[in-house]
Parts: sequence; structure tokens; C-alpha cells
Amino acid sequence: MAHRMASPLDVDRIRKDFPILERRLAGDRQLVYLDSANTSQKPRAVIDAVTEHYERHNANVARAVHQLGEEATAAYEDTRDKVAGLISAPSRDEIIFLKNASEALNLVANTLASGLAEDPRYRLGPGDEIVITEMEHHSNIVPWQLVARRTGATLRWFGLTDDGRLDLTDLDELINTRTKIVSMVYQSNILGTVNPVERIAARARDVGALVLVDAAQAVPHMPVDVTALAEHGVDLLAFTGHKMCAPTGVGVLWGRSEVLNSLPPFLGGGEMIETVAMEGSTFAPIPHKFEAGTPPIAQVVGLGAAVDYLTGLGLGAIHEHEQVLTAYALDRLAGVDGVTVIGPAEPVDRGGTVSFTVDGIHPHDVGQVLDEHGIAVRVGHHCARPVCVRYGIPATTRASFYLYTTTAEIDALVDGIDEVKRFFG
Amino acid sequence: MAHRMASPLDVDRIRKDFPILERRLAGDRQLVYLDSANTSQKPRAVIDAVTEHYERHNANVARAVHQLGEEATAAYEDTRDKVAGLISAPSRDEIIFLKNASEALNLVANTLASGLAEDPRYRLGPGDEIVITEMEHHSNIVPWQLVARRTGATLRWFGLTDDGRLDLTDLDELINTRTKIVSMVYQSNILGTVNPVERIAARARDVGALVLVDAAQAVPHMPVDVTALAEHGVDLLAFTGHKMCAPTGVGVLWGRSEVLNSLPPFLGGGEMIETVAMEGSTFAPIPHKFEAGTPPIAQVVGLGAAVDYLTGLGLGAIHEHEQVLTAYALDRLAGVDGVTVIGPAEPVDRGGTVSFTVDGIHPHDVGQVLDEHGIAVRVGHHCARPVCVRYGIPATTRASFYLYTTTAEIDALVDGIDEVKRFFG
Amino acid sequence: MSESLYQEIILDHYKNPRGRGLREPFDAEAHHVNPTCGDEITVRVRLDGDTLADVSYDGQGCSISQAAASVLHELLTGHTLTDSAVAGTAFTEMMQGKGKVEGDEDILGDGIAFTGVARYPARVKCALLSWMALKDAVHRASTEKVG
Amino acid sequence: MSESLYQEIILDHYKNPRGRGLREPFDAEAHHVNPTCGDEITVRVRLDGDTLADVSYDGQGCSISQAAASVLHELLTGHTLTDSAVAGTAFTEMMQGKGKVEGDEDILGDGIAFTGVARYPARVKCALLSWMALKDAVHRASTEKVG
Ligand SMILES: Cc1ncc(COP(=O)(O)O)c(C=O)c1O
Ligand SMILES: Cc1ncc(COP(=O)(O)O)c(C=O)c1O
Repeated sequence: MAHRMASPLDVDRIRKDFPILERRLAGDRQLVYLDSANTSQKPRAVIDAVTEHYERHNANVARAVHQLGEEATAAYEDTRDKVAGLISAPSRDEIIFLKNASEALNLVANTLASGLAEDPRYRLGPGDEIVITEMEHHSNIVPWQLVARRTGATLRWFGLTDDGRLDLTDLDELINTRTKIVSMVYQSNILGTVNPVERIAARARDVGALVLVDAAQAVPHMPVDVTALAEHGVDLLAFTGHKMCAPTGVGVLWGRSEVLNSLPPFLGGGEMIETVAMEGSTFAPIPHKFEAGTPPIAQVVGLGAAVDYLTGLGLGAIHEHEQVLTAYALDRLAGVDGVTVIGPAEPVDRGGTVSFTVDGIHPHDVGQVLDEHGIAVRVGHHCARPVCVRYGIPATTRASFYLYTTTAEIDALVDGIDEVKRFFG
Repeated sequence: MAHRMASPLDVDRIRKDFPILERRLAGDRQLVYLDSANTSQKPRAVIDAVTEHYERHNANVARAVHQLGEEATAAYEDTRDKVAGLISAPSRDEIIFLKNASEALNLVANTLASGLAEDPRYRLGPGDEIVITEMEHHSNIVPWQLVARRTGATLRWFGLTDDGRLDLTDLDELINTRTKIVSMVYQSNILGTVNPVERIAARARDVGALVLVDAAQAVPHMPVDVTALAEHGVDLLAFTGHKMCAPTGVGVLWGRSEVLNSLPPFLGGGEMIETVAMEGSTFAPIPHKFEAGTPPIAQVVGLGAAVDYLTGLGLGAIHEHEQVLTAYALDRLAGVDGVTVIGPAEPVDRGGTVSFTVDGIHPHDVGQVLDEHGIAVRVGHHCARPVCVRYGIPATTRASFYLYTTTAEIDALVDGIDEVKRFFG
Repeated sequence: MSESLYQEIILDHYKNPRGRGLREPFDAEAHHVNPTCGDEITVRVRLDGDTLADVSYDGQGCSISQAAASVLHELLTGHTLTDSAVAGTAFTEMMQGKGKVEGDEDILGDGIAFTGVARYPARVKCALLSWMALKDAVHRASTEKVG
Repeated sequence: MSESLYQEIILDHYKNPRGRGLREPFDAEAHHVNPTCGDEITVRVRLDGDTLADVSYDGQGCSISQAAASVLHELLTGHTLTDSAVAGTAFTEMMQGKGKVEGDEDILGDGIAFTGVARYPARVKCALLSWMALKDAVHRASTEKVG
């Protein structure tokens, strides 16, 4: 059985890198943090990088000829190289630093809607179709609803199968010559499902549609290679620092140079310009064209340290570790009476994010009682309400794993669920 | 003379709060940081608040029923109260956390341009006029140029007088019944000029136009009271954390509730919703309506510590201290041959940001040689290129002061300029 | 365990809800949703002059939101709109009191069991959900009657 | 002081620019701007077959950008387009070498004095500005001649 596989990570050693894991909670309880899909914890190396930046190198970037400015700029731009390396981007200029994944997704939606692109492929209008899926995070639904309203384009979506996967029966009808952009999640933050983005992207490429991938739950957990994805038709990919051991306040948009060059600017200001006159302005080349205003400098520096940390362990190893945990968790939860997993029941094409319901007990109550045992899970619709509607449930309880998660913590979760049932039984 | 006034701050003690001020630069030179208008340095209290957040309380906000989530949410929301207090906002819900001031300015421009507002006062279209000034930062020029192109609205602006002030001769013509929004800088980041925003806002209110104030260089340096400003007609005000001792990656938009409620959402996603269905969504009330995605949580926590730090000293005292420095600097620079101050020459209605040229020597060379003496200034057009064009210069050298700046540092600057002249003479 | 949050009274209302189910006739209803957790509640009111002749409800959600609706029904059915407004204000104040405001049993009845919930910001909304819906429904019923 | 950046040769070209001023006739010109600091340069070229018969320029900016243009004029006027391309590549490589790439004096002439500038990222653009403008102008002149 899959969960008999051994994890390639030395988790005990890794846990020592994360100061918060030593935190004692109310009632002197130990923290069992199973909410990493919400936000990850930060290793000492990342915390220290931010501190050192403020204590020794703090300055604005790209604007200063002084020593601090040069140091800050070098650290900021070094992270661009590191992130390009992490996702195998062909060029560092294709890495745009933003505030989070939501901004990245909104950037693409809004620039397509602005009507300012010269090339009509990058302008949404009436008759055009936008395709998403029913398992998107709100951040990949609401922007498209807003731009559909603004432009008169039509929003369409893939439905879900009963076992938590995309229903691709209508692939060729849903993605057609009217489709201008397909935007889909790589790994679902509620179901854990890993989607066949290559297959969908290939169809989109055949009809000339752009493809945006929401990789907020993918880049932290598995090797992602955008050069390979681009060969299948992926044009743009969004992710967020805080879910990958980096600080809050920083996100990334990768895009093929050709695509990023063709999109008009999003936010205006600061260093995104070439030259400004009152009568009109011209814009800097990528990546700066999309980095208006003072960027999240210290957060980007922290992201660089996070990338070093993750690549030091190896994304492949992290992924394998999480596969082991996922198999273990699915197996153990299958043994708990009244627990139903929402999402793929087998550890195949799915990540370490496991949503479930407990018969007759609302997730809020499940989460609250687990919290009394120090077990931190997320409860609710996880910013993916249409998934709950699809499965006829108001909400789920979600346990999500990361490189510091242990099987003992999954055992604690299962014991906790037993307590929950006793309490409300 | 003004500079004989004593500073109300104990600057020696304050400097001990800023670790970077002890930094030795290349050649073991002491840092003379005169670039605070670009970004400010961070006190220990702010650095520690961020570290402690990551080490003990890190979690996502507004989404968790677990203890860490509640702690993180409490710290995040506490800062909203602190910021509301800092600028005397009538309601905490009027404080929106964004990534920087640029995003705040773009948010207003883009929501007005989106056409999604129900009330026509919040929709820009052909025939409408947008009024800015020639001394705006690029972040308050480019967004309006972009939305003017998108909507067919016309962009107009106030020119400048020879002594670095707004030319208000045409006030009543420039702001007229076609004007939908007036957006202007409170204190110029290149000239140092403090503008008569009340007077201009009053005219805008008379014609029913919205008023947005770019207070990126005001809130860090003087008491700002939005309740009082609102009485004169100011509707919205933007500023940025990194210039007021807070981390990078966080900015603030304040707006009158009525105005923020009337604007459509900007970015979509995450917790900005009330309910999401594939067919359409409804939105959360302010402030959350405008806070899409995971916010800059640790940065907001740091901003809270910065507000505590600044209010502990008193914004009035900080302002007085800077007035003393400004008077001193203007006086000393007036005595240097070949130096011309660009901006108000008297320490009246101006802040501690002093731009100047040195005859026959390009600012890049001035800045570089000053850097060799450890003196960090900014050179260039300071993201306000139209001001340089207006005064017929390619760029300026800019020294800018803050609560930790000393008159000895201004002396060092003056000595440095002498060195520059010797070197290129 | 969980004593502070899950008082016996709350668990009892949750497990044995009083007056649950939407009843006819009614003068107005309001449907409220807690976006964070998907809790939903529909509250119907029937007025008889100034008296709440019936408060009926249905919904899905956590123990706190469902128990609060049950308490609401029990407390306010047959009482005047003035009593209802006074109780609503008192309950809201208690819930926003961060666990430091004790409720008045004469006004809030079993509602005072929710004091402890006020210490859990994420759950305050759950407790208030049905009260907000009631306020809305009463408002609608009153304005429609007038109009 | 500033030895590494401001070599004597650079200061000399800055204070005594060679061949400054825009001259007629010319086949193409290019105007480049460094947005960070407002440095501007216009470079004009006149071709005589494969030879750069004249490289003239004007601009405003810092010592580095102005000295670079002067060096460019001195080095390339009267040389072939091939020489110019080779020098352009070598100069760019040197400037992107973070101060670790030594230039070849046979190819770059006084240009080798700019090695130290490569250690100052903010100034690299200044040094390259006129070289980029030259490349553009040559490109335009060549394509126009063909077209
Ligand atoms: C007057 C003014 N407005 C706006 C900004 C933009 O602030 P930020 O870069 O934090 O977006 C700045 C600073 O860069 C400024 O000085
Ligand atoms: C799949 C997915 N997409 C997008 C997001 C949005 O990321 P952020 O909140 O950092 O903008 C998240 C996380 O919240 C997510 O899980």
C-alpha cells in the first residue's frame, strides 16, 4: 500500500527549522498545524532573511545609486533568478512580483478586459468566451465574472464528477474557437485534485485560446516546469509566496514573454514606465511594466530564502513526502465512521489537502473542538463555495499537509475527530 | 531664524531604535541616510513585531477558527483601529489595506473606469474630466492616463509656478461641472511643497467632483485628520507603509464610507465576497470588499507597530523636528555656490524633502560621489518627470529627512557637495 | 473541554431545537448567510399588532448558529416588538463584548449562555446570524404593513 | 576616491568630449533615454558602404553616459560595421560582467576604462546608453539602404 512508502524527508530535522512548531497553545497544548493550504509556516532562514534586510540593507530598489539601494536591488533581483530557476522559466524577465496569487489572476483578467491591447487576441469583448472550472478558488472566479460583466464576454466552466475530478466530457465543445482564455487551477485547494492541465491546455492551444494556470497550491508542493507546460500550451501561471514558506505580501505571475509583452499595463506608477509626460507615457519592458509602485521588497527577499530552502530539500522529495502523508491520511480517515472525504479517495493525481465531512456535525463545530486539542484545520467553503454547492454540503473540514507534517499529526487528527463525535454525539 | 528653533525630539535616543543606522558601509564609512522620502528605515519595534508574528502567530486571517488564526486576525484588525486612530477616521471600516500607495491610487482610478458602479457619479465616460497636477508622482499620473484612454474622459492638470507651487489661477475653470474627480498630492515627493488641499477640495465639492489625496509623503510626516479634511470635501486618501517606518508591501486607502460603498469591487477573490455562485457573486461590505486574496498580514502587523512608534513620539513633534531640519538645510544649501534648490526656497508650506541641482554636474555624478562618502541621497526624476521637464532640468539630487535625521547629517551633505564640485571641477 | 464555548444550554438547544421549521402564515422573512462558513438561516415573522405572534426558522449551520435561532424563537415568540428590539440590542452588545459583558437573564433568557462565544471572534457571527435575520424580517414586516 | 568608477580616462572624455554635436549629412539617428535618471543621447550615423563615415552625438546626462558617447565616437568613426558590432558585443559583455570581465584594449580602446563601472548596476545603463543608440541607428541606416 502506498502509505507504507517511506518519506524521503528527515521531518524531525525539518521541524526544528520552524520556530512556530515549538509554540505551546492555550492549555499548554502542542500545536498540530494542519492548515498549510491556507498559509504555510516560515522557517528560521526566511524570518532571518527579512530581519537582516531591514537591519542592514533596507532601501528602495531600482532607484538609488547608493550602496544600500544597490544591495536591496541585488537581493530583490536575485530572487527573480531563483524563482525563474524554481519553475524552469526560460527568462528571468518573465517573473513578475505582485502581492499575492489573487492579484496575478486579476492582472490577467483586467488587462484582457481593458481593451488597451493592440493585438485583438488580448482584448475581451462580446461573443468571446472565458472558460474556468467549478473547482476554482474564488480568486479565479470573481475576476472573470467582473470582466465578463464589463466586456460582454461569456463565462463558461467545466463541471465536476462525483469523485472530485473535472468532467472533461465536453472538452471540445466548451473550449472552442470563441474561447479567448482558459483559466484553471492546477491543484484544487478544497478537493486536493491535481488537474490534467496539459491536456486542457493542448485543446486551448488548438483553438488559439490563452491558458492561465492557478498554481497557488502546486508550486509549493511539486516540481513545476513552465518550459514544459508552455510546450503544451500554458501561457501564464500564478502562485503566492505565503503558501510556500515565504512571507505574506508577495505573489508571482509567470508568463511567456510574448504574452506579457502583448498585454497592456495593469497598475500605473513608479518604475513601470519608460518615460512620463503629462500628455502620455510609454512603458518599461517586462518585468517592470507590471511592477507599479514600491514592490514588496523585503517579502521578495524572503521569498528568495524560501526558494533556497525548498530547493535545498528538493521539490520532488517534498512531493513524495506529501504523497506518503496523503495515502496515510486517506487510509486512516476511511476507517472513521461517519467521515466522508470530499475529493478523490485514492492518492492518485491529488495532493495533501483532504476535505471531509463528519455526519451530522457542522464543520465549524468540528474545527472548534479540534482546536481545543491544539489541532489547527480550516473549516468552511475554503473560498471555493461552488464546490460545496456541487456536492450539496454547506462546508467541509480540511486538513492540509506540508513538508513539516508528520503521520503522528494525522493520528492526532483522527483521535480528535473521535472526540468531536463523542462531544456532539 | 527658523532653524534656530529647537527640535522637540531626542534624536540621539531615536537613532538607537534603528539598527541600520549603526551599519558601517564600504570603506568603514558611517551611513548618512538622506533618502527617507524614497523609503524610511525601520525601528527595532517594527522588525520585532514582524519576527514575532512569524515565530508565534502566523496564520491566515478571517478564515480560521483555530487559535493561531484568531491571534493573527486580532493583530491584523487591531492595526485597522490604530490606522483609523492615526488619521482620525470616523470608522475603522474606512481603512483598506493594500500593497502600496500606488495600488490605492490605481484602485480608485480603475473602479471609476470599470463602469460597474450603479451611481453615475462613480462612472467615468466621454466628456468627463479628471484633474491632477503637474507635480504628481507617476503613480498619480499614469493610472489616470490609462483610464482616460479606456473611458474617453479627458485628463487636465494644474501647472506650477516658478517657485515650486501649484498655479491655482485657473482653479475655477479647471475644476468645473464636467470634473468627476480631482486627484492631487498632499506633499510633493520632489519639491517638498505642501499643497492647499482644503482649498482645492472645497472647489471640487462645490461642483460635485470626488477628491482623492495622495498622502504618501504627508501621513509619515505630519498630523493628518481625514475627518477635518472630509469637511472640506476630501473623499479618499492614499498612503504607504514603507515610508512611515513600516514594512514594505503594505499601503492604505482611506475613503468616506459612502464613497467606498458606491465604488464597485476592484480585485476579485478570497474574502472580498459575500457569496459566490458560478452564475454570479455578491460582495462583502467594506473594508473587506477591497481586500481580495490573502492580505499582507505580517506587514499590516508591522504597520501597527509603526503607528504605535510614531504616535508614541507624536506626529506633531516629528513635523516640528522636520521643519527645523528643513529650515537648516535650506539655509545651508543657499550658501553653497552653484547649488539651486528646485522647490520652495522658504520653510513655509513645505516638508523636509529638498531637491537641488549642482551647476554643470549631473545628479547621477553628485549622488555617486556622495555615496562614496556614505551619504545616501536619491538622484533622478523621482518618479515625477513632468516636474523636471517643467523646470528644464533632466533630474535633481534630493535629500529627504525623517525623525532620525540630524543637522550634522545635513552638514555632511553640504561638505559632500563641496567634494563633488572639487572632483568634477 | 470547550466549556466556555459550548455551554450545556447551547448543546441542548442544538440537539433539541425549539420551534424549528418555517411556518405559514407569515408577514415577512429574511435569509442570512455567513460567508465565512456557509451557515444559512431563514427567519419568518408573523405580527399581530405589536406582538410577534410567531417566529419560525430553518437553516443549516453549526451548533452555535442553530442553537441561537432556537433560543430566539423561545425567547421572543408572543413578545412585543419593543421587547424584541431590547433583546436584540442586549444580545449584540454581549456578543461584541469579547466575553467580558455578562447578559441579563431577564432580557435574554437562555441567550446568556452565549457569553463565552463572544471570546471567539470567528463564532460571534454565527451567534448573531439569526438575530440579524430577525431584525430584517421585522423591519420588512413593519414597513410592508405601513406601506 | 571613486577611483574604481571614475577613471581618469572617463573624466577626461567627460570634460573634453571628442566629436560632440550632431552633424549633417546622416543616414539615420536614434534617441535613447534612461528612464531612471533622465539621461538622453541622440546618435547619428553616416554610412559609406560598410564603413561608419561619421558617428555624431549629442545628449545630456552624467559623466559616464557622456564619456561613453565620446569614446564611441573616437573608437568607431572610420571603422567598418563589423568592427562596430564586435566592439558593441565586447563592451556589453564587459558591462554585464559585474566588474570581473576585463575588456580587450585592441577592440575597445579607451572603452576599457569602463570596467569599474560594471560594478555599479545603476550606472551600467548609463555606460550602455550610447552604444544601444548606435546599434539602433546602424540598424535603421542599414535597413533603409536596403529597403
Ligand atoms: C507622492 C507619492 N505618491 C505615491 C508614491 C507611491 O508609493 P508606493 O511606491 O509605495 O506605491 C510615492 C512614493 O514612491 C510618493 O512619493
Ligand atoms: C487554488 C488557490 N488559488 C488562489 C489562491 C489565492 O492566493 P492568495 O490568497 O495568496 O491571493 C489560493 C489561496 O488562498 C488558492 O488556494
